[in-house]
Amino acid sequence: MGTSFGRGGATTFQQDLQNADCILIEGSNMAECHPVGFQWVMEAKARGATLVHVDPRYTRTSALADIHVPIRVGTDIAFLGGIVNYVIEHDAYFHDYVVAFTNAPTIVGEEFKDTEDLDGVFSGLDADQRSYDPASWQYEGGPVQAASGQREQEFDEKLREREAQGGGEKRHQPSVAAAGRGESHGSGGASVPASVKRDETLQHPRCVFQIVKRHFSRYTPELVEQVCGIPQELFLKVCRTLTENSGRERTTAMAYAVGWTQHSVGVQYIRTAAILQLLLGNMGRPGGGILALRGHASIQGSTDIPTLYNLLPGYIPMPHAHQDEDLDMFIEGASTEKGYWGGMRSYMVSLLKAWWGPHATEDNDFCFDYLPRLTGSHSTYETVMAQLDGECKGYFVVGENPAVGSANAAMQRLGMANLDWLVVRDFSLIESATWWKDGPEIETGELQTEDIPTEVFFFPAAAHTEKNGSFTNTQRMLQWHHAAVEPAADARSELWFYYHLGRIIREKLAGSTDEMDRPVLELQWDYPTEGAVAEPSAEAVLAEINGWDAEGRPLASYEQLNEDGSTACGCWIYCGVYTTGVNQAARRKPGQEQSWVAPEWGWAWPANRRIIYNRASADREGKPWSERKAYIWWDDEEAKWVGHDVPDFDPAKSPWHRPPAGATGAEALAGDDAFVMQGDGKGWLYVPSGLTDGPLPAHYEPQDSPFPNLVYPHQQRNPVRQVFSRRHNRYHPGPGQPGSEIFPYMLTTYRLTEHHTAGGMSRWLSYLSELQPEMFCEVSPELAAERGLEHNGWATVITARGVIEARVMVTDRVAPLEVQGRMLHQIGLPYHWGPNGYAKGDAANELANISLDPNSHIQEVKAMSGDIRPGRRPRGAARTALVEEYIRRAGITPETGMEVRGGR
Amino acid sequence: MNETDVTKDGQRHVRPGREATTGVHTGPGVEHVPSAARPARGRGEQAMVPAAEFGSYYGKPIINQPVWESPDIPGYLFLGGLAGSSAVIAAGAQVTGRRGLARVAKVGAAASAALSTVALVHDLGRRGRFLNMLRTFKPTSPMSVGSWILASFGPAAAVAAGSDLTGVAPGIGAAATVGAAVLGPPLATYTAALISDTAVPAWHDAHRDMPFVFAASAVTSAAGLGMLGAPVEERGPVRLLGALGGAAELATERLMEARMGLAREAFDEGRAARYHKGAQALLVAGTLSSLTARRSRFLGAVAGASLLAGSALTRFAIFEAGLASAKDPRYTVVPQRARLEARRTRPSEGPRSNGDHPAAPPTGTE
Amino acid sequence: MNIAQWPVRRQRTTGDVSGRGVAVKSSKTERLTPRIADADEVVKSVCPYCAVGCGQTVFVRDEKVVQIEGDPDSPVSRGRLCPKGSASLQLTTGEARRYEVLHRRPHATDWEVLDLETAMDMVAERVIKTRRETWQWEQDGKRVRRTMGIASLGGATLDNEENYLMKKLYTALGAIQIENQARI
Amino acid sequence: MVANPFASLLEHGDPATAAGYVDHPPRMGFFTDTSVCIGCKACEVACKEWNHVPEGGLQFTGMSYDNTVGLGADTWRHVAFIEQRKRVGQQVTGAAADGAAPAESGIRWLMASDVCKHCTHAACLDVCPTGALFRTEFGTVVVQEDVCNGCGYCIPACPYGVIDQRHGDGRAWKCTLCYDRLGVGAEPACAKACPTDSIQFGTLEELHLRADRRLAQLHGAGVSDARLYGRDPDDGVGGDGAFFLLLDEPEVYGLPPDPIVTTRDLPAMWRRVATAAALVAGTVAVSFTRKAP
Repeated sequence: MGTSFGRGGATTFQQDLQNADCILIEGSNMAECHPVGFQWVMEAKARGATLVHVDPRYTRTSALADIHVPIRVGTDIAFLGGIVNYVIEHDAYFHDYVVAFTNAPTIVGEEFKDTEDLDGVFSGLDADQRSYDPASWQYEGGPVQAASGQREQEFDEKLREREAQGGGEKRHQPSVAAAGRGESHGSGGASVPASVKRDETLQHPRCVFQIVKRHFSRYTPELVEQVCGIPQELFLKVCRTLTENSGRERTTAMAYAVGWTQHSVGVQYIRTAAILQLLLGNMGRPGGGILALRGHASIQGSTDIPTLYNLLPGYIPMPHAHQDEDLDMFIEGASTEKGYWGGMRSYMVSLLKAWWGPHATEDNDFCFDYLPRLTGSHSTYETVMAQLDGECKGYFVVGENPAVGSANAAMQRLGMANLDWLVVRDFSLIESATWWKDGPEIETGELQTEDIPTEVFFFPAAAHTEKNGSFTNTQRMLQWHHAAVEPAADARSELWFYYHLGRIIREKLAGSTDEMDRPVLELQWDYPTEGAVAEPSAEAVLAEINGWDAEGRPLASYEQLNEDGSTACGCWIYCGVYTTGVNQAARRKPGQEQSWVAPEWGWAWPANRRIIYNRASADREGKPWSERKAYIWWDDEEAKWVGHDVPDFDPAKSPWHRPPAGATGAEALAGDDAFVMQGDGKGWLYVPSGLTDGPLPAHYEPQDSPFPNLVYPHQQRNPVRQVFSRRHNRYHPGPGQPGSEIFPYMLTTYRLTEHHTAGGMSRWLSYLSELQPEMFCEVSPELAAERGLEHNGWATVITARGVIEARVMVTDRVAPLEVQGRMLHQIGLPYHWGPNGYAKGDAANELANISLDPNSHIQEVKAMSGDIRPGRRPRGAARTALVEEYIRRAGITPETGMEVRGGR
Repeated sequence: MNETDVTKDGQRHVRPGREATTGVHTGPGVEHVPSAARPARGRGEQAMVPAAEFGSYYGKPIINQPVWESPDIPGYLFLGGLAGSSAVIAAGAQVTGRRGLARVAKVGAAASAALSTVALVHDLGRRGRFLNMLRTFKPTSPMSVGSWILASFGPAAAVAAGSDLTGVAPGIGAAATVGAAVLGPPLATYTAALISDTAVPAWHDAHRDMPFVFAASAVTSAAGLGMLGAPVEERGPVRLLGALGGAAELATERLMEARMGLAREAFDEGRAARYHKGAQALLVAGTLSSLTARRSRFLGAVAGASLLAGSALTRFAIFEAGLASAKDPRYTVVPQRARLEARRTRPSEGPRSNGDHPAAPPTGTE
Repeated sequence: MNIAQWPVRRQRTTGDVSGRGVAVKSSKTERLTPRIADADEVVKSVCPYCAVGCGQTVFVRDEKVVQIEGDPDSPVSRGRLCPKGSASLQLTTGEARRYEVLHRRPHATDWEVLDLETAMDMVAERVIKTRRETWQWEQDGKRVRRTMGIASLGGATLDNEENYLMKKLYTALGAIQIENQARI
Repeated sequence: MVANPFASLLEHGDPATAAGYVDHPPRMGFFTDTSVCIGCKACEVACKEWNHVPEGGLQFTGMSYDNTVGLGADTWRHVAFIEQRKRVGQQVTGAAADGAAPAESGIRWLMASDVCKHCTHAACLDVCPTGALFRTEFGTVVVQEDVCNGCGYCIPACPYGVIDQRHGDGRAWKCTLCYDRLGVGAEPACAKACPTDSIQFGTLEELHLRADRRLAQLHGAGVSDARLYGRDPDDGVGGDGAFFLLLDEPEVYGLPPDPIVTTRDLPAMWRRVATAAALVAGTVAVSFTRKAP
């Protein structure tokens, strides 16, 4: 979403779903995973909206849908691409909107070669490095500029060569390596030339529109049927429903969740939806947009203020060793000429001031050098590899349960078994805390407790009722929760733990003159504490996040941030949450006393906007596209933008405004540049920079798939996906390869309403456990007949990574699909269970491989092949032996599934 | 299309979500796949999440299982009948000067009343709160009415027996004997209302005949006790009563079965069937032998024991049939569905119009 | 027992002849007060499970949380909660929660209970030691100023303020392998 | 002079008035519209949290997503899940087991939250010998845990299988319609939690109007399966205080199709009990006046 629109967050808010004429839920099981949010879907349905649910299984969401489309797991790009093709072929796109607000008219450089030209890959592929060089994807005209975020290159040969040849080019022709750019665009577009060539007739053969049209032309209904297993008639019905409910008078909203992200091409799933929503003219408008449904109370917050390796607060990229030797170089690479990323220096300097206070001065680059640098991807899965390799020795696990909840759970545990020390903070003794005494590896004999050197600390955590703080929900809204009681005994908040850990470390290091300790000793770490347990004040932390000026007055908006060090701000996109010294996140004006937008409940970033890009709700002249879809409009008399929400636009900039030559940053935005974070002010159908795996989405098969890629017969998988072939993480043979028949079925993992993720907050509760007491798998009657599975009996599910057992639920809700002329059976696996807790069961993640989306480093657990057989799994060493037998039978080697190019 | 407009002035035409239509799959034309169309799958053995079969939710019972336990409650039904009828016999024997029979009947009445109270209290979930039975007087609750009867009868029977055995206060003893005799018949028969006044098909659907079965059974048992314990020369009335009671019990029970509809099949299941067969055999034997046991002490005792056991087994059979009929939703659903269908064809007759509604036709299984 | 309160008697003195209403109400029933009515404090909160962000109202009595239910004022949730949100009381006050610090020594077969202060000190020592041992000023000739020896996982269930302190401290310590559920 | 205690067994009208309340609040109830239920079970959990109902045991039943099976002492709200094959002429992806051409069949998944019906004529309340069960001023039916002695009579009396005895406790338990909350004007926990307003709480009168409107609306939309259950004050229990909109026959959801309050037949039973008692007395008397055969 960041790359398409400029910010990596849901573009709308849940309540606004009530205004949609049609809602497409795909890659999400909203009724089950977000039941209370689903009330807004029901509101829309009550008023006549059509609900379409695309899902491999018939779920509780499907039960309420008007159209349920069963789809083969891992083929959503083909499905959505088919709709894109339909929309263009039938001239069903919203022409005026597309011309005004998207980059459809923009001309792309001649060097770009599409998958159509290169047999399934884009230009710039470096097969040896498993990466693309995006230089050839750029717009025509102007120097080609590095995408912001592409600063995590490996020290690869190519680059060294280039440097040897006179390295001045390095920032302009970067090699691309594994990086987390998807997120670094969380709130900001990538940079492009300030002025671009456009053809508003959309006829130029190299304009984005024509490229998109050509790219998706092969995604025909026939192909969709073959690839996705969706009958043409049903597919066309969905196409008609969406197009009839989009355009000037109507809007369609889309909702997705991890059903889209957890794939080796996950970011491109969302890209396809973004393209579709831009073509249909649904962005920035009431009843439209794309709603990312997130599964944790503050998962949006934890990317905004990231506990992520590649980001600093507010989507500022972490500096990279190679590029960012000083602040100037960093800013040069990370900011854009046009749009709000032009203010990067003031955001960064203010952050450094918040962290190192008076120590951060103009003279020392505001302590920029105190920041550690990246040298590649350091995502959680690379960390596991580093643990296994003995590089990473200490590990904090806070409120998470990787021994159950992360892909390839065995690798997670083996990594932890190789640590010096491990700290686990949780409510109860989750699997990640006790694997050393009762984990599956102890049972199989692979590990012996006495042999495990890891020192383990378990700290009891405080609950949300025992601490003050804010969560950022799925619609970017911060809501404050107040402490009701103090935590009992040794239970403490993370705020307490980290504050006091930092305090103790600083005390221990006090007096050190070692340069490595300076960032710690000079860190601003003097939060007031309160109460008997000396809990740091969360509101003081929020005030720092919001920021203050030189006099210590709270800031109101990130537009007040300065480059000269006179302002401090811990997270620029959250600037304004503590304006006037009032905790805006704690605002609770009752919803019934406000419009449906409820602007006075909590606080949403950026600047309390609830629908972002809302400038696009009005036409070029600033009038609502339709009387029934009015949201923000230009008021001639008042000479400003007005409406139901905070305009996501300079409120005084008229629709006809044209920037003066040489303007930069926000000043360079024209009156119709609705996507204010983007380097060209437009929504991106085509992404010239910012993505690692291509400027357009292309269907590739999942890492483990029994089917050949019919869309690109000579390119089976995403060529730049991240793969790690190691012991315990072997991949399955591709279609047609010997041994692929050993894993004939597709597995997909998911959640149930009754549990929460890896179960740490649900499996220990009797009230939730009794509702779904055991691990089960869902199979069709046909598969049950084929494999002799008995309803209510036991089944054993096997991949090259592991084997689990589950109770069998034989149900029509999992329908076999006809794919490429054969019947495909899909097996549903909820992933909540583990061996501890009150409700126990095997963890589905024992089966998952680690293969990642190259942009987001998210694992592919929504689609993988596997086998199933009746009965319980073997115990003890026989469990490992069974997996080994499958590996042998399938002829799996370390090279299996590692191909970059090629079909099958 | 969404009927809500977002105008410059705000939202227009807002409608609450509870008015949402359901999924498209809720229109007409549900195909109830008969289980035969699926791979072999008998009751209790499900090959998949079963397609909802007509008439039940996964074969689960509609009503909850009675928590009353055997032998407490069937024992109570039996002992109450025995006590009540014995008290009447005691009075008859006293009046007609049959002192031996009177003593046996009095002691029997008092002992069974005491035992039945023990059984009743034992079955309580909170035994310490048995006195709460006298917290109210509720004619709508046969158990409340019964509690009051038992609470009056028990002391009367005890005083009668005590006086008889000790010879103390013969006047009070006589009065107590009369009192117990007055309370005896209701004690013997109210238990029919007790179990019929439930939603258990085999009990409720027999409510018209159950009091007579219980009455007969009570007489049978008391007569049986009399025959077992009284001197040979005083046995005349109880022999007659035994024969009458036994025959009546057989007859009324047969009549009850014939009129109770589908629930009768519950008498053919499991324990109920065994008890039922045993009861009938013992009652036939007891009836016949009491007719012939004019002099033989042994034959009289056999007759008496047979009648006692037969009467007890009748109660146990009825009790078990009730449990069986509660367990299978068929007994609840099929007659009710038939009743609905009947009403649909005769719409003028509401369900409340017939106090003694005709039993549903024995439609058998679907 | 007051005979006037005997329901049999009240069946005659009240209108409830059949003993199915007024007459049989116990004094305890008469005094019934819901614990939401006599709470000492009512605190506004947010559900800790998924990211819908449902409003919660927390009722406190005698410094204990006695009830958690939906906040009807919330424009997002309108007072409603899913089963998980509805189980928040059991989550926060249930028996499954642990309240003591546990420590497993290297190669040990079981936990030992540790006091919080000692444990904090031990963790701080481990951080300092590992940081020193694994410190990198440079990699391949480029300044990195970091440690690859310390990693962290978690954050999506935590508060923004907590994530902020984590990121700030870790970054100052030079740890970069800081991740959360957003990727999982 | 004592009024006829049976009068209220059959009569129409307000049950609270019949139970001796004067100036009482209007009758309150639930309307559970199963057509908007998403089967989330928030009602089950919210009920347990509020009422401190114990867990009912861990049991994987295979009954779709229903693992609590039915109403009982430890389950006062119960969500039923019914999977049905259904012709919809739209999904053509399902395939027959024998590999024949894909069948034109789809499925539908019914979900419905069941609860105590708070009958107008409540058998449990009628038969309770201790007065533990009583009619509240809101017209609901509630067990008083300080009175119940666990006689178990209410359990087989209930035609819906709602009330049950709790193991290890001995007393009978069921939905109270959150009697305590009603006292302070709060709505019951389940209705408050329900994300989609499938469970609606209010005065019975208003709920009836709402339900009738809803039924007409669904019928108008072609959902001909929709029907109200427990809405009719002329049915065998005098109408329910908690009634439902269903999309199939009641028995499919585990509900009796035509429940009748058992005490409706109690006057007839008493008459026959009396007759039978007289027969006992008479027969014994006769036997003492005649010579034995």
